[in-house]
Amino acid sequence: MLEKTGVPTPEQVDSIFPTEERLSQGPIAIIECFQPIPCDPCATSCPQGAIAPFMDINDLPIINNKKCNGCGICIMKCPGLAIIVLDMTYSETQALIRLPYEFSPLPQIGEIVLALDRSGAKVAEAEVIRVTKGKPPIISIAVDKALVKTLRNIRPQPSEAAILCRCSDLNTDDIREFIAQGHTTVDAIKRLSRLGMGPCQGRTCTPLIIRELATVLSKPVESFQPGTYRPVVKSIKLGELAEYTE
Amino acid sequence: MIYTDLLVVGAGPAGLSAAAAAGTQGLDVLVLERSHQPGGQLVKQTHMFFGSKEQYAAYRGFEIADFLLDMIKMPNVKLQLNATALAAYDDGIWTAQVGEKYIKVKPRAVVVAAGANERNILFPGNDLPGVYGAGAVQTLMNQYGVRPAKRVVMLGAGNIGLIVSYQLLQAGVEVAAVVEASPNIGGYLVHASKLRRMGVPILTSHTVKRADGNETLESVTTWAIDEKWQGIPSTEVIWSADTLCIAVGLSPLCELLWQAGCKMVFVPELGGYVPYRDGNMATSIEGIYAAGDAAGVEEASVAMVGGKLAGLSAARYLGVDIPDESILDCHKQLEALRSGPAGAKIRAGLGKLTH
Amino acid sequence: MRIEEHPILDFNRGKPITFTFDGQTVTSYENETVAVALHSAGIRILSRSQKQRPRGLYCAIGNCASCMMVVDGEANVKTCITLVQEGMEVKTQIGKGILA
Amino acid sequence: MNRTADYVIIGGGISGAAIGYFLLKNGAKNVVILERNYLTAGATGRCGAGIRQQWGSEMNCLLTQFSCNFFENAEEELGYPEGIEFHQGGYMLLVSNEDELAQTKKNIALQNSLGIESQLLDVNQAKVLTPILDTGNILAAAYHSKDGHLNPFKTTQAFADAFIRMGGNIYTNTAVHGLKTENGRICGVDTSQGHIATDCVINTAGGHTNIIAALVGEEIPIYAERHNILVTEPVEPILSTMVMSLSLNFYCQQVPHGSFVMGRSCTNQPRDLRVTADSSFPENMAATVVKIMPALKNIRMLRQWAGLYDMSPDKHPIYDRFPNVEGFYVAAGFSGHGFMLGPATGQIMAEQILGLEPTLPWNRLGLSRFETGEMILESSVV
Repeated sequence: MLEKTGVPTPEQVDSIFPTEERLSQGPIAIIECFQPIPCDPCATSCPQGAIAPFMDINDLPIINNKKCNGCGICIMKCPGLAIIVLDMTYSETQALIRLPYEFSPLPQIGEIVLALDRSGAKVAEAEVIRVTKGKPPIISIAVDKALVKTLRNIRPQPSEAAILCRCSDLNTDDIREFIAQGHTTVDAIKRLSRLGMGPCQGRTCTPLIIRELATVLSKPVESFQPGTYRPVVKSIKLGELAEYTE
Repeated sequence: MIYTDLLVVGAGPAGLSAAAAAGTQGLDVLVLERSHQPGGQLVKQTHMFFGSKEQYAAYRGFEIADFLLDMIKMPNVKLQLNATALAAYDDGIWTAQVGEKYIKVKPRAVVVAAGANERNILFPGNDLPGVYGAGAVQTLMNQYGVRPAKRVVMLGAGNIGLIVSYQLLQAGVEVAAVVEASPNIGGYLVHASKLRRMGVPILTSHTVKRADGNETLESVTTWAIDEKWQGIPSTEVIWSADTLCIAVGLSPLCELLWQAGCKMVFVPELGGYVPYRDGNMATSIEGIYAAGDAAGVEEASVAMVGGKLAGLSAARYLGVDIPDESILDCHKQLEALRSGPAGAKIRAGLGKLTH
Repeated sequence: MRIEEHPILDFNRGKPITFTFDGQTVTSYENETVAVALHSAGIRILSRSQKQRPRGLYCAIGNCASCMMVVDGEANVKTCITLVQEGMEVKTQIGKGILA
Repeated sequence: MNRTADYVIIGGGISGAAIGYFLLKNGAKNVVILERNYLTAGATGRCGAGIRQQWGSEMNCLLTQFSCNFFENAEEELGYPEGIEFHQGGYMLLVSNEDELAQTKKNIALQNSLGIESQLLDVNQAKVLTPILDTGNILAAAYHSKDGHLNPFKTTQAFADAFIRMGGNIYTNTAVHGLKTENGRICGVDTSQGHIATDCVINTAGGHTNIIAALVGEEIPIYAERHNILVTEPVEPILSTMVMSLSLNFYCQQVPHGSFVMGRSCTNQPRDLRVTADSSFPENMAATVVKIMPALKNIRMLRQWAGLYDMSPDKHPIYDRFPNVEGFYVAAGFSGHGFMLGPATGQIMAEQILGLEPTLPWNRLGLSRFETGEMILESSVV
């Protein structure tokens, strides 16, 4: 139960879900706010007056299904990120869910993300249809109609990129982009990406970048020179250098 | 400015052997070792060495380190610990950090025996805490007595991968599997058999597809690869493990040789870019010698003989009369150590060095 | 997670040393490196990269710069080659670190 | 590779890229840039990449003013959304003796008369803008808030990308082995990738300018001087201004990525085109900068390297045509500030080559000044 786990029960979700009939008429906000707390931005921000004015600031919101047009203003105003907008009329088989998402990087339109349930478990994959950059950003995903009661969050697909340069946090995607732009030597990539310029002095990344260049460009490994090995091989404090005497 | 006859960079098997050889000839030798403990990788080796008497066969690495340290105990050889060589300049000056002090050395000759660096490979999750180089795991358990993991997947069935897997078992760590991309086990087969007898599977033609975990490593996905080294879908196996040990080889640490302007050659069999050198370990720059893994990744026994040869060559370069027999004896030992089918790869690599 | 019994090796640990990691007390021994001591206490995340990825040990011999932490207020200390000292304050490094 | 070109630029640094861009922008066609290594491999990729409009000569003020205005809008003009990291955090020239103070006051008056709003700060004001400064070493500081530094790699790439987008061609790993002339006129370039027929060549090869010039028996009065530089590990920002001192002999900045980049002039540097690192530079540089900004004693040096200043007799650039070879131009002699002059160099050479109305007084920057003695004095170079 919610009090123990933070996850609302199916009954609780049912209790706030609009009727089939209302869902068939177009987008509508769904508010998963089950605990009276002193908070009212949803009611005060609704341009349609679809959320009944609170008598007490601890009131739970009640949506007037006729007035709500699913504009989504309340999604952005809810401090608890408790509101989504559901549009069952999106297509024959799919519904559109608009939900707040406060993590970087934001997904891109067309990206396939993992669709999660209220406990964060992966249930399905979903396509990102719209990304509205606001505070919070709002992501619209298209999902199977049968899952609309289950899905409540998204997460990016686990990365397929491998880290090439630990110091400057560059992965294979970053490097392949530089290669695609025509930078095809270790030195050329180094100067634009900072690969090899960090505190490891290029020790970790140099063999990796050479192999990556060889793989991507289908050339022998030995055709790539490492970047220039410059003094010093281990970093040293300026204070220690400054104290040097002959 | 410190003036010395011979500067030796690194107090591993090669560096110590070079220092002992040159020191015995009466030269002033300064050995710089970046660690607080001398011996290089020897101190982490708990297994008995192969080779023959001259290379301390049947002794364990950490014992050999002590023998070598005894051999440099002479007034004209100075071993400086916590001392990292920083740079080689074209005016013949070498700089180093000793503790928190910056020093400059003007040596008449140099032996670079800086060792090697562990390679990483590219797969998603390769930077997760719990993905360690095999050497790091050895450092933790054999040098410091810290159990590095509960359950390990080992990537690489060369000698390092096999030996470290066995050492992990000795330290009470479960080894889930040893995974090797090549079709055959690369290391000595006696090491492989030791592992198999303990029930550890060795999967050749397999590699790591990805590593996963929330914050630290929790699982490793391996898969089979085809003859073009491409992963074969639907052969994935997910291993629950808190550590993935990477033993895919070493890269010679030859930054100082690059800086010094030595001619470098790409020789995959020796670990990548290595200094060009003649049969007596002389690089293309006069007075600069290379030995041990920095000159090309080989076994510790070769490092000791190569180090001795570099030390003798440097002494000869500095005007000491070194009999030909001493040099020839080193050549003979090296030849023996690299002979046989197991040395074929190294011999092929060395062949590329000469032209 | 220290090895107490080993078939080949004897570990002669030095005198005990205590230091703190993000405020938590860690017991270690003389001549151990900070990264080793943390590992023996089950601490594997040493820093956050510039893009906030968790980072731990990789090479343990000062080559890879994966273990940089804030030690006694000083950022970018390679903890795999820094010996523990009594009362040392070790902190997780986040990103590039701040010049003290 | 092009077999013919209307214009061939030798040198893939900021100057070459900017000249290429401004030529195309002003209507030229079929322009080629040749670089023997990769873009920025020479002085551009080795420089401190600071920009200041605080100079002691009107000429340098005007040239850098043009460049600074260009850099402010460069990302848009060149279409480089990745950004050139133009950090206008201000540039502070420390004053540490009375002579320097007097010269600085004169310079500021000159700069102000040209619309450059530099000012003289007392030590307290300097400390506010540069909190890590130990003001015990200084009397005052000249300061201009619009000056700062850029990323030399990205800035050059921005020019190069725009140049390519406009139809230009860049050949890297392409060395020039020979220049062909016919009746005293340039007619082609021999490269490691083949011959290009052309009747206009622009030599902007930095320290190697005279090597290229010598291919047709020309020489201009510049020499290459090695200068050293070091970079530290990155840390969170603590230094917004770029700090420099002529008398204390250094410059230092923190780039947006967090690393400190610093340099100073060393005596007895080779003039033989070597760009190897100097063994005495680290301690001399560190001692200088730690004295002035003591907080930097705890930051670690990561790397040092060297690059070439192409020094001219009056420390001003040379923009001209070689006297004895028709169609052979030179942009060189930048004396350590070729990067910041880049946009001005591009504009001037385009005007000169295409016969456009001068927007900058480049007629005074020709080779003849060294014969007539009409050199321009500049005191402010580290």
